[in-house]
Amino acid sequence: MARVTTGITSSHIPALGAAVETGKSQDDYWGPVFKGYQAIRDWIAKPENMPDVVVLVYNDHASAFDQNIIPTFAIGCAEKFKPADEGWGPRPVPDVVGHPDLAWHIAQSLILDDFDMCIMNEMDVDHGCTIPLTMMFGEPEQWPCKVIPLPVNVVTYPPPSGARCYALGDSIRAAVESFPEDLNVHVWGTGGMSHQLQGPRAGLINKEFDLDFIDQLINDPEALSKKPHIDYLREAGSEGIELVMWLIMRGALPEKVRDLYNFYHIPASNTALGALILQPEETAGEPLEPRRVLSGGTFAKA
Amino acid sequence: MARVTTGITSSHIPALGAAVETGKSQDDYWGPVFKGYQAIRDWIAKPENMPDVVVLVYNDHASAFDQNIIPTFAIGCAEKFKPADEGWGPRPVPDVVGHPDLAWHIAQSLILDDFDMCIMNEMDVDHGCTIPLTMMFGEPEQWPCKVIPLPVNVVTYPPPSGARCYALGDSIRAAVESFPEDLNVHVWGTGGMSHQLQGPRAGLINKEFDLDFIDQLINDPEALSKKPHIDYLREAGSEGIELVMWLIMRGALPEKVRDLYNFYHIPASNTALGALILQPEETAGEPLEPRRVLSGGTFAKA
Amino acid sequence: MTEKKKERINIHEYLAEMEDIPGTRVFTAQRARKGYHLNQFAMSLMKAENRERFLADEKAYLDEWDISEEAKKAVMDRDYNAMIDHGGNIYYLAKLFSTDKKSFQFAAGSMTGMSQEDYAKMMLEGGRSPEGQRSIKGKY
Amino acid sequence: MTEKKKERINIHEYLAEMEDIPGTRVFTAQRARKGYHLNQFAMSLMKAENRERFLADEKAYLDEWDISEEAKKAVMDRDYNAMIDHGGNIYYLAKLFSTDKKSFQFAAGSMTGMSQEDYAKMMLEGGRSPEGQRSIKGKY
Ligand SMILES: [Fe+3]
Ligand SMILES: [Fe+3]
Repeated sequence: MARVTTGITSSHIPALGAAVETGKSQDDYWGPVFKGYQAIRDWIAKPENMPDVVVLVYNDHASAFDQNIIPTFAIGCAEKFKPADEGWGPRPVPDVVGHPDLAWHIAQSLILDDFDMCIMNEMDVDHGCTIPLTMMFGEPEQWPCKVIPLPVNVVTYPPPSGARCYALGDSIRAAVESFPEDLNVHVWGTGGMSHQLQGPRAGLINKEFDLDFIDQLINDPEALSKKPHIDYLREAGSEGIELVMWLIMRGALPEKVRDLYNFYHIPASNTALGALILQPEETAGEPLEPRRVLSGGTFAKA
Repeated sequence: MARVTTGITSSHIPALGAAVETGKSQDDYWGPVFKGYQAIRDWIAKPENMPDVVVLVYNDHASAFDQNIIPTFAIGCAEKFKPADEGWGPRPVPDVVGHPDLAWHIAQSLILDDFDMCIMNEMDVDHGCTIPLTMMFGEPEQWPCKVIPLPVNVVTYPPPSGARCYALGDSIRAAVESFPEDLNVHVWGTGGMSHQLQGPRAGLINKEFDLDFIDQLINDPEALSKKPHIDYLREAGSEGIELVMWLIMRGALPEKVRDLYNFYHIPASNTALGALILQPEETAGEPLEPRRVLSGGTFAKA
Repeated sequence: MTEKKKERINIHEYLAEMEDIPGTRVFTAQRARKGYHLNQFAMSLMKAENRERFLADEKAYLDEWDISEEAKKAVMDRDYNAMIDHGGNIYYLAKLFSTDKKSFQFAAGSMTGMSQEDYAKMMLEGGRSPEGQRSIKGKY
Repeated sequence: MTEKKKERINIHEYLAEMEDIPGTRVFTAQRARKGYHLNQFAMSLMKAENRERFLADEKAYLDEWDISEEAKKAVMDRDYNAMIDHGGNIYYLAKLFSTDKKSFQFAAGSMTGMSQEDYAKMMLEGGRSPEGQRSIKGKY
């Protein structure tokens, strides 16, 4: 039977991809970010950690969906997904290869669980989906695992509530566990952390909020899931609302988890960045060494 | 404030439109059907009954949505919606004019109520949406009211559960009631009753099931909403599953309703047909005379 | 506020039951996937120019689609049962019989093994009874 | 099984709160509707041929869209605050600054009234503090 063995969070900002493609990933600015991710890359490259399939939760940034069609929760059931052209040509990365058997199984299961999914059989994927793959796997000819893209609307208001996202994660876990094939499945929650990309308030970063969020995500997700949208907006910036997607990942794990790795960095372009590896406590592996890394911003002074 | 004053159910089969357009609506075959609807047409034409807006619940029959995108619940927020070309050219009927203010208000409210809506700002509407308008309003130059199309997936399995549909109706009612403008809003549930359009079992009609369904819909919708999909399929034919959409209409009305009119006819082409007018008991008008009409099939012999 | 699901439908039992109805193919994921290209072909007939091209040379038009030769034959034969066996869904295939200017009653009737007259007569008399047509296993 | 909702968020309060954040336009229905054509214009720049046509003659390209003259001017001035005031959303408008080969940091910085250097420096030092930036009414 398939299992959700791991939850991962990752930033998905386009500047990370640009840093890789322009050979800047080791410069003064980007070096600490890629150093922070290197630990995850080494961890995930081990055969026992490499997922067979990733359920990749992200938001479409007005790429697959325009203003004519705005699904709250969509799920990609196609054989493959092409990188979208977001205005500078498609990202030079491999097609994302799906897992239609598992994806349809999850889609059907979620609808039976009263989630009103939008099933997608043709869809381009934007930086929200492909950047986390680049950060985990570098620049391979083909991505080393199958991916089920799960776009969430966090652009046009209202996005789904935190509680709805958390419950969706729980139903994803149950769906994975009722799939007969023996698969190592990851659920990745991407985007966030605090950032604002618009208006005079652009550039907002809230370190305290972010670190509390990470702590609560690990230790008390149920309470965290009740946080209203306005709190995200006030505290974490208008685009910080992407963090509700992390609750989908967290909902797919049991109440007790172990954080194998906990990386937080300020800034990556306009945003704070958080990258976690979480596993169910009962089946958790060894924490990485170091287990926690904080870098950039005011941490640099410490 | 806006109010859901009335729930209506109606068949939406294309043959009804064809009968109108080819002048056959008074022949031996179609006469009893149009006679049964005439009572509703007379009723709705009265200024006190004419809706300002209809939330028209129907299923898209592979017209606006193909296999590439299958939303469970969508809601049309556009200014207008064009009749789809379903293979014989678009139906010669007026464009369906929306009510974007109320539609967006409902869409936002439903998402806050944890329904995972797909918001549509461009969408063609097929016979599922336009046939009920023809049956209620005949062949006017313009439809006499605004329409918010609400397509539900009942084609690709699984469709939403009856309970999910019933709860959606309740949230539509609450959304309407929080809209400040003074509007007479109808919710129409369309499609059904028993029918099967495929395979050696095509032509199935289950009069007992249908009449029980109508009775339970009026008197005990909560229990009815728990009926599993398989019961619809076994008892009411593979396309009888459309009846879950009637529960959305019913959910938008309070527990106690009065049936002003109750029309059941066998057959309309391949299907049994049911057309009801329901109103909240507290604000219900007078029943029509006759209040109940059963015609066609084995009723004819009686 | 949404809470985690407390009771769940067993999806394997749910899907197994769908296969237990006589003379019926429920449009599950399995069928939707099998019939993807066939159904998308049918959808293409929503455009008048495609209908014209199709009617002018059915085989040539079908050859533009990733559809098995058997399924193409089913289309050209207007064998709706066979199309459904290849994953077709009646609402998609409706674009095909509409292109032929045929009705839902014609298409439905054509799948029953009855003549159109007998099918129409059965419908007028109240339709096919569900008796014995509800469950393959249960025979009721 | 889904039950009827027991507690509801008051949507009017919900939306009113969204307007209480300094220097921020939350992309509510009101803004989405106002900016529909502007955002769809931006989406059109996802095609290389449209980008070329746009860059070759911005005004002519914009004139193909149902956008107010003011909003067109905001586009031609690359005034992102003004575009957002006209209902633009930053993820849609990203297609415009990407067409210009500019980054999210450039676009975000351009809206703050700071120089790009000062903005970059602020970000490096830990970003803009939320202090006093959370609520217009509450001033906290
Ligand atoms: Fe993002
Ligand atoms: Fe229908």
